Amino acid sequence: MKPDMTVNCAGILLRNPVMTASGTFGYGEEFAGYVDLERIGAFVTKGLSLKPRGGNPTPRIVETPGGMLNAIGLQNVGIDAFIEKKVPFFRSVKTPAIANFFGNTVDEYAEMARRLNEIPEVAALEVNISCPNVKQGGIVFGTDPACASTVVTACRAATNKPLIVKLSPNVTDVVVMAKACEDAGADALSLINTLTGMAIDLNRRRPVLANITGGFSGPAIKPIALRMVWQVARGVKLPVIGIGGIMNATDALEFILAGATAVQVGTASFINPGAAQQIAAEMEAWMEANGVADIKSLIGALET
Amino acid sequence: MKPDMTVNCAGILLRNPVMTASGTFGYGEEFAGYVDLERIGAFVTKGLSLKPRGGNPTPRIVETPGGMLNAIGLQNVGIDAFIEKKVPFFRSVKTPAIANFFGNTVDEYAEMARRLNEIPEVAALEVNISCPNVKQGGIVFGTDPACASTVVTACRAATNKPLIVKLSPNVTDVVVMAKACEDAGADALSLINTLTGMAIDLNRRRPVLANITGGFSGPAIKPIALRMVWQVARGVKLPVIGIGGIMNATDALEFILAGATAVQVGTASFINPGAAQQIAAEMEAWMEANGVADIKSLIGALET
Amino acid sequence: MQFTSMILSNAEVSPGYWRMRMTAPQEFASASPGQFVMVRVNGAIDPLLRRPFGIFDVGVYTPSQSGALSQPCFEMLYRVVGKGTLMLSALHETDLLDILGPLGMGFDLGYVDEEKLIVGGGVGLAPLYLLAKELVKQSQVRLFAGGRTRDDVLCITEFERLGVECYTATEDGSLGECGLVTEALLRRLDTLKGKAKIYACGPHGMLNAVAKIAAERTIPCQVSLEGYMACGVGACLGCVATGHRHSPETPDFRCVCTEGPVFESGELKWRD
Amino acid sequence: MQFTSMILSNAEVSPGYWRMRMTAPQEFASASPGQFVMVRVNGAIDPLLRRPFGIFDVGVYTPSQSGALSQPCFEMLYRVVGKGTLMLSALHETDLLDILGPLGMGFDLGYVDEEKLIVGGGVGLAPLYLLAKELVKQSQVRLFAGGRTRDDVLCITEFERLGVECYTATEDGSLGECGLVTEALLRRLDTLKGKAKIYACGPHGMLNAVAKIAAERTIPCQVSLEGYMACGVGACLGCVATGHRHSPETPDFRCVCTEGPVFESGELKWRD
Ligand SMILES: Cc1cc2nc3c(=O)[nH]c(=O)nc-3n(C[C@H](O)[C@H](O)[C@H](O)COP(=O)(O)OP(=O)(O)OC[C@H]3O[C@@H](n4cnc5c(N)ncnc54)[C@H](O)[C@@H]3O)c2cc1C
Ligand SMILES: Cc1cc2nc3c(=O)[nH]c(=O)nc-3n(C[C@H](O)[C@H](O)[C@H](O)COP(=O)(O)OP(=O)(O)OC[C@H]3O[C@@H](n4cnc5c(N)ncnc54)[C@H](O)[C@@H]3O)c2cc1C
Ligand SMILES: Cc1cc2nc3c(=O)[nH]c(=O)nc-3n(C[C@H](O)[C@H](O)[C@H](O)COP(=O)(O)O)c2cc1C
Ligand SMILES: Cc1cc2nc3c(=O)[nH]c(=O)nc-3n(C[C@H](O)[C@H](O)[C@H](O)COP(=O)(O)O)c2cc1C
Ligand code: FES
Ligand code: FES
Repeated sequence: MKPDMTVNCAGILLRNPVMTASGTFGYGEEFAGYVDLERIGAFVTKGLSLKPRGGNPTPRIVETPGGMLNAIGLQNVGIDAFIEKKVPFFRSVKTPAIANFFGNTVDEYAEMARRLNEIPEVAALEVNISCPNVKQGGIVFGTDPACASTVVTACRAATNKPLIVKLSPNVTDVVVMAKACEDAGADALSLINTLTGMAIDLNRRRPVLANITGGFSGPAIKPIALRMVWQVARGVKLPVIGIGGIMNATDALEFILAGATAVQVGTASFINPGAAQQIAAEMEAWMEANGVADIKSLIGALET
Repeated sequence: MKPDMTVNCAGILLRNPVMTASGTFGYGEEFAGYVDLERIGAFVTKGLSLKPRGGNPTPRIVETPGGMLNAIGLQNVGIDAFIEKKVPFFRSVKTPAIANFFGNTVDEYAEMARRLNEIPEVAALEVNISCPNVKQGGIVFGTDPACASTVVTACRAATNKPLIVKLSPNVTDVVVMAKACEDAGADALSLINTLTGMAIDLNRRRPVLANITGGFSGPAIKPIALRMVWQVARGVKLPVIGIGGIMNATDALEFILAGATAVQVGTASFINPGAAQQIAAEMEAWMEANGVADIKSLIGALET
Repeated sequence: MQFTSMILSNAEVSPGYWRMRMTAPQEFASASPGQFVMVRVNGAIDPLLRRPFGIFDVGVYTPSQSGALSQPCFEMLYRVVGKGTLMLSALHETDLLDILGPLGMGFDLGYVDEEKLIVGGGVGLAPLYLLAKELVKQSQVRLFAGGRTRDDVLCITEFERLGVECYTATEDGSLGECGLVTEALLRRLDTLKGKAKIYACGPHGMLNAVAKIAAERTIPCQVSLEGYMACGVGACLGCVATGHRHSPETPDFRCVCTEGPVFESGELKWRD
Repeated sequence: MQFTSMILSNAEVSPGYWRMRMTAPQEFASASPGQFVMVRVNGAIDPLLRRPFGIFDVGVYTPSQSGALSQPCFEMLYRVVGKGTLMLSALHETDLLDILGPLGMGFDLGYVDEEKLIVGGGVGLAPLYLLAKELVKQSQVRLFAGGRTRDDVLCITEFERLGVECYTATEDGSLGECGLVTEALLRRLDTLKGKAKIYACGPHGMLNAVAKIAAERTIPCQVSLEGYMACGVGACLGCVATGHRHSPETPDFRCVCTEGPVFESGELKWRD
């Protein structure tokens, strides 16, 4: 008998717990030919904003030992073009599309939540709070519990779709942030977003990235991600979506043992465009081989 | 002409800026035969405490993608055995020995600083503030500016040797911590200590480390370390010692461009026991090849 | 398309430059000049990302065992510059590689009556051989190949064998003219009677010069760009180049991996 | 000692078990049985840490070119269990490896009049061959080799060639006795007249059983342990084993890489 791979993540029904991570899977269409979307749990769009954003100058990416830095600068088509050009594709797949979004102010966040709430093809919202709060001198919303709470409260009021809050790992205590978001009305938490890193070109004596610092992702960050997911899953009641360096089914299952209800695959899709689908298939195979009938029995099943 | 490799780091005169990092080089003697101590700038001892410490149960280490986790548990011989059995060796080498230490309470920290201050063979003190404050419910000294300030103030009062404070990277804003330590009387700052990470053994459904979480080091963490060193070097006036994933001369020089006056080589010595010496030699060769006469001209020379 | 490719040969053709021949699936036979592949150097995470390379040539491989079916094969011409290319150069016949491709938009072959002027610098020649192979079927083709030294001017014999007239220049004068190959290009353009189209691939300085020459004389010109790539399929937005309308206020970024790597030179922003 | 070693041969000797022969510097000739090496699998960071392996044998390599000098060589017997050993198994003759060793404290050869009883489980036989080679020079030696299946009982012929009497047992009965090889050990001990010394290397369960047998009969016993190692030179304190006096309150940790990997079984803490 095939194992039961379905999970219910904050009201989003997933055929299996493997999603793609925001910013690493375009708007879903880019990987046609590599991933059969109907074999993964859900896909998450590139982070969306009210106005289209051009993003940062180049170089925008650099490889580091076991990982990469990116400073794309949240380039995206903006909500209007999203609705017009990207959403129609969502109708053709029977897989939940999750819209990732951000704003420069609390009002922009709320307005985005309102706009996305009106799109029937969007199954859930994932709010990226790792953006600088322009009104408060650039402090990143996601590194201050009060700021995060304000953003999440505003988004909560603006949508009745499942609201996932994506947490930043660049904090002293991720559980404090998680609780603030839980109290503010989040339905689920996803983590981790990228860590802040830097690379230097010795010969040019300059940072490699035009933006100087960038977001650090890939297998290198997995130990930090796993630790934070484990902490948050124990610290809050909300379902947790584990993200960070997941390259294969073993990695994904480790996150689930640590307490994640679902996982997102990011950088791995760059190296292996079929990664998400393969991971889902290999998880199922592992469960069959190990006599695990239901993936839900593994959530948080770590023995400590 | 040979390049000038000497630096003065908070009053410690170094023949070159390459030190070994605490916990990765024993008490200096372990690498005899692999490293000629008179070809590196300084060496830092394993973290010392008042009483000997046995450390954690095993497994204590695990490899992760591009890095490793350790949960040694600060096993060390204690200050008395240190003085009796380890310090005599220091007399045989003309290289500054830096004593790394920690305590469970502010008093223990101060007492350690006092004891170490009396040892003529110890050139400088490096205080590891990444330890839980047993009196304050386990909050890590190094993640709270007020706690860190208290510890550093107490150590400062107890020693007139150069006092290096080793910063934890597990914080939202490392510059806030750096400033707190600067204000409390540190002579130099070293960073980064290990990040907190976790690894899971899927088949046993248990954490790999007996201690559950461990300290994450190695090339994987370099982008985070480099970013933090750059931030701190711009944010404080104290000399900074760069640590984190340094595997070769290029890495070391990148940290110096980012603002470090010296560097420490940690995990690399496990993979290549001669790493520190080789890095110093290759830095010199790079400088010769690139016509850089004085290493000091590279400190903070990053163009942004 | 993602496929496993078997290495058929891998040899150093000039100091630091290697040519690798490898198998490909049937669909690869229709790869067009200017497209590229993303190569996974090995199954480990060091190096982590795939490496992009142009398609130097596409051919047919017939295994020596009797009865074995023929299948497409292709070649890459690559320069060892860092860890990924160094590891590639250590691979042997029969080793396997994980390949993504053909990717991107290749060259526009233009009109039959245009003289085709191909400009390549160093390993920039890589995607131009397959282009020349197509172009000689219909038009006159001249190649302007430059490099720092003789060692950086590659595969000229192969181009000559196609019937391409070749001009070479090196910065140190060790082969052909001493100086930049754009000089020879300019001379050819000065004597040119009919219509022409330029294709270029090479270091940014050379592309910049060629784009300027083309713009001044309003000659159609296509350039093939490089860019730091993570995905190769338009998802990461890491590889973008700046379009001609670009300014910090009105960003105009073009995706090198899906809209390029070949662009009309007039579409891009160049330094003056 | 750190040195670059050239692989002389690398072959699968039983499904999943490989034997690698490689060159070593002069000083390596004095490696003693039970010592180990730390192998850097490749120059990349995946895998990051060195991998520890016992020294299976030490010999002399004479290159076939005339005039070439002889030099020491050594062998490892290893089992492919993860990524590092998988990569090792893919290496070829003439490939180079960065080695640290010989490391640690080897076996104590004991007294001439003791009968030597060697107990090995699976790849635990690796450090025991060189030991047997030394022991047969002075004492009677018996080997008790166990494994899950026939495939896990290795190199018995080599031991027999030394004149060692071999007893084998497999859990599935596919070779020798069906069951655990400690049964044969017990039978031998029951009939034994004179003095004996036991040496053991293998899975923890086997060592535990052997240590218990030795303790009950007060027979001197040395065991060779494994432990997760980062440095191999006593600096990281990652590899420790718990000594017999160990308790959470009074920790008694022994450094496997410098105080071991061979320990008197009575010095260690065992499960009951
Ligand atoms: C579309 C395209 C086609 C190319 N075709 C060829 C070709 O046919 N032959 C050839 O020799 N080279 C070609 N290059 C350049 C080639 O991709 C790089 O030289 C190679 O990736 C270097 O990898 P490395 O690991 O040896 O170097 P490293 O410097 O170690 O690489 C580090 C990182 O930088 C990236 N990188 C380094 N140099 C370049 C570069 N010039 N362009 C893009 N990314 C780079 C790498 O991909 C990697 O992510 C092409 C690049 C692009 C974008
Ligand atoms: C002193 C000593 C001598 C050894 N001698 C031999 C030998 O002669 N032949 C042989 O086949 N094996 C031997 N081993 C075990 C061998 O080191 C491991 O099987 C090997 O490191 C596995 O590496 P991997 O990358 O294939 O596995 P992975 O599981 O991918 O390794 C991951 C990490 O775990 C460590 N590790 C995994 N298994 C072990 C283990 N059993 N013991 C210690 N560390 C481990 C690795 O070193 C690495 O750091 C010895 C171990 C020690 C400590
Ligand atoms: C190129 C790139 C772009 C990204 N863009 C976004 C984004 O727009 N919004 C967001 O919330 N996260 C973004 N991320 C973060 C990822 O969704 C994910 O949290 C992170 O990469 C860690 O997962 P990984 O290690 O599997 O890549 C981006 C990551 C990368 C590598
Ligand atoms: C096994 C091990 C033990 C360590 N012990 C200490 C210690 O006792 N005190 C301390 O301040 N840092 C300790 N560290 C941290 C290192 O000194 C260094 O800050 C960290 O490893 C990052 O550098 P790296 O990436 O070069 O290893 C230890 C690190 C390792 C890997
Ligand atoms: S390489 Fe990812 S978008 Fe071009
Ligand atoms: S492996 Fe480092 S102390 Fe033993």
